Amino acid sequence: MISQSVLLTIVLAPLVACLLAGIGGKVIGRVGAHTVTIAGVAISFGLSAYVLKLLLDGAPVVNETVYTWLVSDNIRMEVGFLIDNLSAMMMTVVTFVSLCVHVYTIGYMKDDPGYQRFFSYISLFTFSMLMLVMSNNFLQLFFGWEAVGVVSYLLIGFWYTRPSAIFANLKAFLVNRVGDFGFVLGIAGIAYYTGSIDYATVFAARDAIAANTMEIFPGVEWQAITVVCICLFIGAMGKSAQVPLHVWLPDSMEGPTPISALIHAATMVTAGIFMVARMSPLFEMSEAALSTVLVIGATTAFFMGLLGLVNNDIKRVVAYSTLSQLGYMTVALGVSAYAGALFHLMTHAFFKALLFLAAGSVIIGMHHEQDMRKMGGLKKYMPITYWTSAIGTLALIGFPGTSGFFSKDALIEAVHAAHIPGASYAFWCVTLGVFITAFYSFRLVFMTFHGPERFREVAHDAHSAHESTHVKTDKDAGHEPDVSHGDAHGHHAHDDHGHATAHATGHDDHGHHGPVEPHESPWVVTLPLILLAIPSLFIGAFTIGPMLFGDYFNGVLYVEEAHDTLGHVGESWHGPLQFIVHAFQAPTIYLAFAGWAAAWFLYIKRPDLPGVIAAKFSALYQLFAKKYFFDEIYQAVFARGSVGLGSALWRVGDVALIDGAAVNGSARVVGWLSGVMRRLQSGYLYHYAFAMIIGLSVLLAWYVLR
Amino acid sequence: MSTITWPILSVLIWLPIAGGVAMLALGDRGIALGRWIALITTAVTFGISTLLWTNFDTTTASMQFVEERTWIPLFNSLYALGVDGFAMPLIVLTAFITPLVVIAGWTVIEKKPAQYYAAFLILEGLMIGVFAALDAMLFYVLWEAMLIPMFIIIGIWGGPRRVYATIKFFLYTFLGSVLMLVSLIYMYLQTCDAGQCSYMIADFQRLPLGLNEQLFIFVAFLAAFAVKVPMWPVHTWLPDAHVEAPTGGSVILAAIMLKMGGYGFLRFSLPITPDASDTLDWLVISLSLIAVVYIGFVALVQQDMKKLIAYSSIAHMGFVTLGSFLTFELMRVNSGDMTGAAMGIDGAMVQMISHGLISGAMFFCVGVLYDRVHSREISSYGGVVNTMPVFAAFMVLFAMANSGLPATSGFVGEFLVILASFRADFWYAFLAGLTLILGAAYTLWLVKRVVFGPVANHHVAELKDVNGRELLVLGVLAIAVLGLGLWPAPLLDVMRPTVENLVQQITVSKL
Amino acid sequence: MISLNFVLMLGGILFALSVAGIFLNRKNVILLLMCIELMLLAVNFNFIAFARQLGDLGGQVFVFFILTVAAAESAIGLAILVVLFRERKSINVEQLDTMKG
Amino acid sequence: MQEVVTSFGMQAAAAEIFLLTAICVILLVDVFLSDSKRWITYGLTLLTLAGSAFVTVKYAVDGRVTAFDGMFVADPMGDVLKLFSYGTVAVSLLYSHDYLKRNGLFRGEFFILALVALLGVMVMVSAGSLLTVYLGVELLSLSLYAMVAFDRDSGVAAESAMKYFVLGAISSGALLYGFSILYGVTGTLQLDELAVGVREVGAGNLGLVFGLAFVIVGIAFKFGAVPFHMWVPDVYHGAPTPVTLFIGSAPKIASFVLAIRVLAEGLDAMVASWQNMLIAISVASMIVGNVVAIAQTNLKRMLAYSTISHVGFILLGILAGTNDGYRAAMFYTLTYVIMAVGSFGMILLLSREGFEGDQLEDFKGLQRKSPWFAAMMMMLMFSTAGVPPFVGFWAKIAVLGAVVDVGLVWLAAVSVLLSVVAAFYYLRIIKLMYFDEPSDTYAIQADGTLRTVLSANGLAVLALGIFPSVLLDLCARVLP
Repeated sequence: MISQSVLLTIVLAPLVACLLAGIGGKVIGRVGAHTVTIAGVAISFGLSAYVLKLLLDGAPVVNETVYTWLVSDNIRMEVGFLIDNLSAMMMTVVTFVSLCVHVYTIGYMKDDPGYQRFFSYISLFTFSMLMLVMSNNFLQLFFGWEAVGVVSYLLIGFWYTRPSAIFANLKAFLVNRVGDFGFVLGIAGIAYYTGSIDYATVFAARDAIAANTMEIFPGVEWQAITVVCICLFIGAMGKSAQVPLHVWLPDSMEGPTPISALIHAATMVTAGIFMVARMSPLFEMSEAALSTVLVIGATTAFFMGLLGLVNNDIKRVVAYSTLSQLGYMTVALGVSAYAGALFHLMTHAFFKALLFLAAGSVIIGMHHEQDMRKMGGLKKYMPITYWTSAIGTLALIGFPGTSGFFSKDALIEAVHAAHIPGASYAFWCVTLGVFITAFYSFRLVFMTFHGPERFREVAHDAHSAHESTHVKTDKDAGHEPDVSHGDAHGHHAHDDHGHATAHATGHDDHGHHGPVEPHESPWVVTLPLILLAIPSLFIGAFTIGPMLFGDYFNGVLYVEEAHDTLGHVGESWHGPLQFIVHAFQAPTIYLAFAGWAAAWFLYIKRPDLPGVIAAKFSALYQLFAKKYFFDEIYQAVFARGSVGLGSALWRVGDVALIDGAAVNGSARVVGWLSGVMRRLQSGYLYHYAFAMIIGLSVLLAWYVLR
Repeated sequence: MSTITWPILSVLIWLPIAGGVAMLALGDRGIALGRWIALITTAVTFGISTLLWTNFDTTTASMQFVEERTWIPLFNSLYALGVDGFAMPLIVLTAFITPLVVIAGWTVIEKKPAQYYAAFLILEGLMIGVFAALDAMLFYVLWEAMLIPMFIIIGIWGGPRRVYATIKFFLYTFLGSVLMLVSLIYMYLQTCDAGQCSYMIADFQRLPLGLNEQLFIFVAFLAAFAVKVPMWPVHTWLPDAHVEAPTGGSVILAAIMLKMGGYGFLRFSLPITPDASDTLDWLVISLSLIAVVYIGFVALVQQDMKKLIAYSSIAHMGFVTLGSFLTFELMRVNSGDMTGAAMGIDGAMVQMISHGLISGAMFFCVGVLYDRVHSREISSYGGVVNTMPVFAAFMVLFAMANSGLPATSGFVGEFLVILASFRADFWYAFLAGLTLILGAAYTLWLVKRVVFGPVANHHVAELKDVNGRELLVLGVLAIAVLGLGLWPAPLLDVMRPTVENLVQQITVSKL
Repeated sequence: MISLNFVLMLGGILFALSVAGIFLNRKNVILLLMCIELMLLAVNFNFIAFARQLGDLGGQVFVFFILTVAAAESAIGLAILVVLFRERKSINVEQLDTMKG
Repeated sequence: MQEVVTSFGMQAAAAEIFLLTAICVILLVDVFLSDSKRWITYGLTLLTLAGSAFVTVKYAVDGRVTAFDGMFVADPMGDVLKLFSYGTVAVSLLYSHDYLKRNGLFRGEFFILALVALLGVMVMVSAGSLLTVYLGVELLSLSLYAMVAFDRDSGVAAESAMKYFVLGAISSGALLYGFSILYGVTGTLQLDELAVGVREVGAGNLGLVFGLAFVIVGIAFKFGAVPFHMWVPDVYHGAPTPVTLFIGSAPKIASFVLAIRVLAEGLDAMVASWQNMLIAISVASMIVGNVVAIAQTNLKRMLAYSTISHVGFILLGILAGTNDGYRAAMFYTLTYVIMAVGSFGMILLLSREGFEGDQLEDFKGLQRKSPWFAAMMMMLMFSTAGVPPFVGFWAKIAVLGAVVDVGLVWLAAVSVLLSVVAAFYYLRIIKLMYFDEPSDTYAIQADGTLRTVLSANGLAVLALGIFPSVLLDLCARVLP
């Protein structure tokens, strides 16, 4: 039996910690700050694990209300918890990764003046994320949804003196708001058709939605369920950075690396996946919606992966791989393999967090250098980092046996088995995606850890380069949003809290003179890496059975018979080992190895080739380097467009027409009139008399001659 | 049932006015004492107003704490006060905001402080009276009288273009109201024909009126209330008034005066002329949606912080009018299923209260900066967070609230209205929902340019963080904003019977 | 035998004449005073005629009053004229235009 | 009944008789006074006013009583209006005292003329026949002509006096002409018999309508309504401020009562005709008055135009042709008189040696010099603009109610919209007083009486605004 007090503790512990560290930060100091926050998140991790255990031991699903938020028009809006296997799994993953990141941060942010603030933020994030996953209704879901968005906004802009950072966080928030816009409409639709925003009630009444059609454009009847689901999915697209709402994620790398790991890889960005899975009973009702999901996911998976090939910023490469992996999950959702999506979500959470933290460790070791062209041969300087990130990479490319292998392979199988519109396109995308993934992953590994130690010769201009960057940024801290400069820095945006501190503590002296000497990171950094490496390797093998083909998600996820792709895959399920063996009959695994080999050939054997190729296909290279020109187009259309529209409306509508013509105009007319009329008061007696006579004769004429 | 036997509403009205007169008598020489008089008076007023809430009977839609005295026998006009679920929260809001205004002006106002406080105290009394009046003539008298102190406040303590702004404000609102006066008189005479001459609003609501009469009356009311709200296209007085007004003035203007428009719609337009509202709701709704979208874009390009917030106020008030007038569309679309009507009105009311808190807070924030740098231009700031971290925290919080973040009060009203409008028409919800994007865009872009970034200039570099007084004001508001956002249920419960009664009333045709 | 209408017409004509005189004359203020007298005379004609017609004394009494008042009126008028002349050294109507607008 | 009335005759006119005697006495006394003793005349004048008030109250009637064969009528409305006239005359004399002394106008004739004018007002108030009406009109007008020209050293005064005189003569000519026609058609001068006569010959009678047009001209002129308003700005502007003040107060009551006696009592049967005529006139007055006032720079002149617009409003009440309407018009007249007296009093308050204080600029920054009187002026201005909670607002409500009641909603709408235009130029004065800096540093140098009375005047505007019933019920009682 799971008591509400336990659940409340899970949620509130991080919140309390956040408040302590945030408001009392000055008082409790740095040590105090990280102590309380780590304690807080540790408590919730422990309890989450405990809750998960209880559930596995057969404790009943919890679905209860904490308090009533409001009642309007007989629609009751509450704050409450729905604790089933899904939310329990999410809680555990979130709190675990969060815990690791907390520990890691101690080392990563040790010189930063915003130390307490940072811890307060990440605890706040943990709280919000928990609220999101534990919710039993759409309102609270939306609350968590927005709250994580705000925390991400605050954290991307953590180094608020950096124009690129505060630009990136505004961009991230606005793009997310576009998604939320759709999400709110979806919720409104659900409230309309079911008269409730409580999961249980809504799912029970989903036939009521399916029965309805709505006419959005005159003459076009649409299935209400499709409209609602697509609206909801738009929200997911924003949060989980699906094309075309993906543009904010790469820029979000402006934030400190722990954040990239926690929020922009492991947890927050997967909220969309989680939400769609939660809504599986609704999505199942509309094939159109599922196809949309599928196609968008596939596109993201493949085309965002491509961008990873040409990027040289270590964090951005990982970011693009995150995008592509999110695409994989979305594809799984599209083919109704919700369990597969969640399974991949979980494994991805571990190994992607691992990769990010490893990247962060490299960045520390390189004294805040992020450009992979200036790295190489780090293997012997930072072994732990090397091996852990190697594990992460293997998991990412789906090396047989690693967690990533199980999740991704099962997923691809499921796509293979799907028949809904767009399935074949999706299949090609995900399959080729495997090659891409392997290629850029190992490109990263090779460029960073193997090969010549390029950092020796470039140490100086590296720093001069990024000095100039900062001069530039200070210069054009523009008054209008300007993507171009936002990502201009993106390419050499140094994850450089040294600079945040430069004003304050004057630290950041090391690494500014002479060739840098890479060094392994302290234990607080490496410990989380190891902690994350373990699940990255093994968790897949243990959990795939129950999660994908077992009954773990029974009663949580709902799949129509027609769409039951996983079931189809499950027919050939005889345990992990057979699964591995079976995998060797599929092309995917060979594609993965091919990618690995290609990376090795191009970046170890013949390091001169990439440049040649880039020059040969320069057009294509430009397309990738500029990320399909999404930013430029959005910049031109939406940013400039709305500003232009705004000033047009203002100057023409308000200033010129309403104020100028109507308001002041009428005043002017009256003034002019009085100027004219006062001239009638000529001062001449005979005019006055004449006026009287006129008046008299008018009265007479009017009444006598009528 | 209310246990209060003494005339609490009269006290609420006359206590501040008496305080104001006392301050005038005291003059600037005794200002040290005077400030405390002002603070204590307003604080006590707030204290008393909370009694309204605690003793409020949430089971009935009828007027409570009613007082009636003969006032002008010849016009059968009574000094009649009373509150229902609409008036009471607004009165409490008024009494809550005014002490904060007093505190905010504590040391800032050097020029004629006594008259400054007096103006605000008298204004408070009049505003409470407007919400409490049950007699249309009394309502109108207070409604107009209110303009005088605000006219003085903007005119004396305002910015460089204060004269233009304040005269524009006065004439705009005056022009709006006079037609309402005529229609009030007209209805009075109708009651006489019906047998019992009366200016009581309740009698007006019972009055049987033909469609043409209703249309005439509705348009007259629309003129008065639309200017006050303000609705596009009669909104242009607001940015000027806000920009020129002193901080306190802007706060009162945004927090309470605008609400009177919305209150007027709920108290007069809808119940008195249901059929005209039914006929013309398309007008109000489209104007509201224009306000949300058009004004949203306009706010985006403002270079003056106060102007930007003023425009955002207009956009947010669009939700009030939208929510209030959804009922009829719902009746038409959902073939008599009235679900959503009450929700829309709920949303409108919550939006009013919450906007009162948030816009007030935003103006306080601008005031804090203005007192230090004496500029409202966004361009003269940047990187304020470096020198004023605490202030920055509040500013960001209120900015988030202003862009409708869940768990802040700003979300509740907009959410309810969007939910309700979806029932009426997908596109209403769509356009209204755009505020999620636009609101965030203009508010957070403001924050980006003012709060974040590197220190922009030496003014910003020399900034001192908020002092205890400002901290108190902002803190109290922050608590209110979060509290209402996290648990709006009590407010909704207070209003429910009144709202349901209103929906009841307006769905019954008078023809 | 002169009928009532003739007299009324005469009165009307006199009245019209006087009025015309007032706003046609742009030279001398004295003329204005004369026109005013003429106007009162026109009224007197009316009253007399009506009184005669109705055989009622009221009208004739009224005429006496009018005559008296007319005297007082012209007295005051002349007095003002004197003051005006003292100030302006002119009684030209066209120059009475310092106040206008 | 008949002999009761005749025996009562003297008493009905007691106040008038007392005033007349007093005037003669003062005239005599004044002759023997040296300029230094002139204050005696002043005192006597005030005493006379008090005395006549006493007499009026003592012989107050509670019903319509006629005397002198119906030539003279005493009724409650008359008594109230008379008392009010005493009051305003007294107040205006109190206001004027300083100014007159300063500008060498502190002479007996002034007070005599004022009293005679007052007598004229009273005669009009109690007029029971066209003849009495005419006598009242002339008594008032003639003394006003003289008062306007009273400052012998002022060219503008003489000029305005001449204009006033000529135009006034024309108007009384027209009035008389109208009277003669009415007399000819109905065969009576008695107002009550006139009413009967009109009914006999029928309201549509061409002759009657013809005469009515002339009568309307006369009345409109006395009011100063468009297009018979031309004298108002020049006279208000040119006359010495005390005279302007005087013209602005009691004579308005006279014009009101003139309209009531002749139109409402004598020609009530012809309401249809004169209603339409008055509608045209009142709309024109409101438009011209409000619009042209905006362009003025001289306060006296501006107030003149605002008077014209207010006349428009008073006419609204009268043209309603209902008892409510007359009551409203009476209420409006009385409140207007209070406000006008106050406003001109402010000018007198500002004026000093060689400084008229009648320019708008002279009010700049008054709030700095004297917050108290600035507040008084503000209340007066808001009241005149018809903004609650000041009495001017209730006056507007009353007339609007009357107009709407007879179904002229459009007229009400037009008038309120024009009152918005009016608000602008009143606000401008407040703007000058409160938002601008003073252009000079002279302190206000008025004596205690002026200050006290003016303060009382200002506060009355507020008090009556909050408790309008005091005055409203009075009007209701005398005009049931």
